[in-house]
Amino acid sequence: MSQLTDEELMRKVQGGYMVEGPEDMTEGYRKALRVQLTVQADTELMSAPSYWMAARHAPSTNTQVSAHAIIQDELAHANIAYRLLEDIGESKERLVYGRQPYEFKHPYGFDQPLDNWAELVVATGFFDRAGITLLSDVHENTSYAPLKRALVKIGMEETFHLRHGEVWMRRLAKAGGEARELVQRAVDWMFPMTIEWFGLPDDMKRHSGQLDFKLKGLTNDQLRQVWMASTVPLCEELGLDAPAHWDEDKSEYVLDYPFPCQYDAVEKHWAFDEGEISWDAVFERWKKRGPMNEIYVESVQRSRLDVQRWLTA
Amino acid sequence: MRESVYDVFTRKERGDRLQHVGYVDAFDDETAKVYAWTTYSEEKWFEMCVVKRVNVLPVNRTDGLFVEAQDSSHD
Amino acid sequence: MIDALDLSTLSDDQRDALVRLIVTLADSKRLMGIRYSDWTLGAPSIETGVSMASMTQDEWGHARLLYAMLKTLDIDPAPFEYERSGDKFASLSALDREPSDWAAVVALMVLADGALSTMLRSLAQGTLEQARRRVPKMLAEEQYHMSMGSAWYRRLADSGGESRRLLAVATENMLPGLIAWLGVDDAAARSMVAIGVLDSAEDRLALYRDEVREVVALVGWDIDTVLGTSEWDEVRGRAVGRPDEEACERARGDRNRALLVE
Amino acid sequence: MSGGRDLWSAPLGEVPRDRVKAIWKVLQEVLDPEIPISLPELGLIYDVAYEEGIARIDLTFTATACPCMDFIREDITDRLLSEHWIDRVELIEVWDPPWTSDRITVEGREKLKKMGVSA
Repeated sequence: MSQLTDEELMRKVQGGYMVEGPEDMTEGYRKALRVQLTVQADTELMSAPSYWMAARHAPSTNTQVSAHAIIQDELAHANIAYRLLEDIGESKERLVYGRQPYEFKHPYGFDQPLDNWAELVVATGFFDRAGITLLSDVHENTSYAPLKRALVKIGMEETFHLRHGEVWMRRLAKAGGEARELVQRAVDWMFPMTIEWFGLPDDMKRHSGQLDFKLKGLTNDQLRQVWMASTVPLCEELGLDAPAHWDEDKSEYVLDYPFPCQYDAVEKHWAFDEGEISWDAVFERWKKRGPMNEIYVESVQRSRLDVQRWLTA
Repeated sequence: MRESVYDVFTRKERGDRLQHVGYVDAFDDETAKVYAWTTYSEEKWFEMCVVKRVNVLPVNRTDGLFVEAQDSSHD
Repeated sequence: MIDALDLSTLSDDQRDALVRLIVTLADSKRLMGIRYSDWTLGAPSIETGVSMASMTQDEWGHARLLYAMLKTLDIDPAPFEYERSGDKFASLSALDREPSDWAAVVALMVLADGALSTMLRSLAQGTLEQARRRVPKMLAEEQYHMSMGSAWYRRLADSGGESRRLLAVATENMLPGLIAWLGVDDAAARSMVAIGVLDSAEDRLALYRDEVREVVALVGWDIDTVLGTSEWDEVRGRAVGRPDEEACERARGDRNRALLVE
Repeated sequence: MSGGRDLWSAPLGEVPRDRVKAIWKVLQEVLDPEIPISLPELGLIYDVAYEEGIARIDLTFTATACPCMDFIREDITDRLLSEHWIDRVELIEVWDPPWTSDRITVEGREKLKKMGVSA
């Protein structure tokens, strides 16, 4: 552990100092990094069961192959993030196999079922774009060198996911009929889901130290704008309705619905007409977790304990 | 399950340096090779190899991952 | 190099036998991928899961190439891939059910995937030009499956107790069907040997036995004494039985048919 | 990512005298969807032929289940069809000899050199 104070380390990293390991960190830095990496790792990990459930019924061998290529990447990315956590004193074993489902820190979107190929396609188009928006910012700005290096691989692969999402959204939208309808329905619930993913608006955000320690560079609202800047034009080009538009006067994207608002996970329906709710109500919904939380976590943990028992007997 | 850390090294193409790209946990050399090959599949590597971390000997530093690996190999 | 087979000279029976051979291989690869896929998440470590996802894709890549070989016989592969009922699937009997535990998955990797590779190796050395041109790439990709499978097989067998018992059970369940399939010597299979598409049944079996002798001995099996199952379906070229319905639905992509716009 | 689409140059103005050579040159602009290296340099293009508006490309993939197959086909076809002297693109999938990492750069560059295209 470093002898510096948090403030001294903040000044150093703002000046370009790169942290290489626990020996360079203050406790404050380690904690902030731990929180960030845990969210990153859990998000990558839980995307795998969520994508897999839909991948099993993808319409052809080729689509099942591309979905598994994405799942393979997500698992590899999760593993890399858990290994980084292990390097700073956390246990990968405990994090992956020793936690209860509600203890995972992934976004609410990955507690939802993906019911068909169109939803998987929009998930790679929207959710993975949110992931890459967050991680590109980390890659550009992070003061933690091992993470910066790891993100080169992750960035390369996530761009494949994006293209996959885009190409397939285009194909299904062009096909018309049921295919187009299913894509639009996926957009209807997944667009607001991703918007919410970026978290509290800046004027309400509690101080986490992530910006001070240069673990990221952009604020939640800025990241939301970056995501919309690529997603809204894509939807417009494909003739899909997305509830946001470019506002000339404000020179930014604005949402066409009350934000945040309530979500019915069973109906996959956002209650736009019930108006804005408090962020406390959002946190409460997140805390309860979505319908697939336990199933997804169980699917990842199911054989580790057995095999471990066998091998140590 | 007793697993060891293996560091993964790759060369992108002829003439390039061998570089460290990451690491995996595995219970033996054979599985370590498969895990490394399928985990670090972002490039079409010209060459890839794995080294058990305890076999990487630190030369000038007294802290960091490779020193820790040495310490943990004594138990 | 041996001369390539002239497909236009085949008799109807030979043609049917060749189709049977290609379809049983293609179906097996398709189902093998589904079984691997089901253990991508539930694998005993994330690294293992990553490898399972990769092997899943390999199997489906091979299935795709094998189904496409039907085109050289002027047969459209699409009905085989998307329209057959489960009782027409010609996949290995070892793949009929989802593996019940990790030991069974490991046994599949070594024994069933290994049997497919043995048959493919025979095909790659035969007179079928299409196979000689495609199969070597598949076999190169299969090397990782065998490394992974045998490392895990040894690890589970060595640790004794429950894992060794489960491995022995899975091995016992799979081997008779695999031996019958590899050693098939009915009229159709003999006609493939006669025109040089495949090695003889004895040669194929000998190769396979050499490949797995050592590992199955770890769980107390003598591969030289294992007999093939006698319940043989000559039409499909596999042991009697069929894969579970859900696996067939997934292989055909039934539930998302409306989204098939490639 | 985009198969280098953003880097594609404008179609050739006039019909080139050596069309096969021109196709190799154009293919050099098409990048692998995952890594910024051209398809010929990656060693994926085995042969090129041209006859009466039809460009025929023999190509392989790094793996039998390469998830980028679709994108590679699309990128090649779109780039070639932007040439007014190409009406149709035929892509022939080849697996013999199988691709290995030995084919990267050296083979690709050699082929380009042989065609008189500077790599």
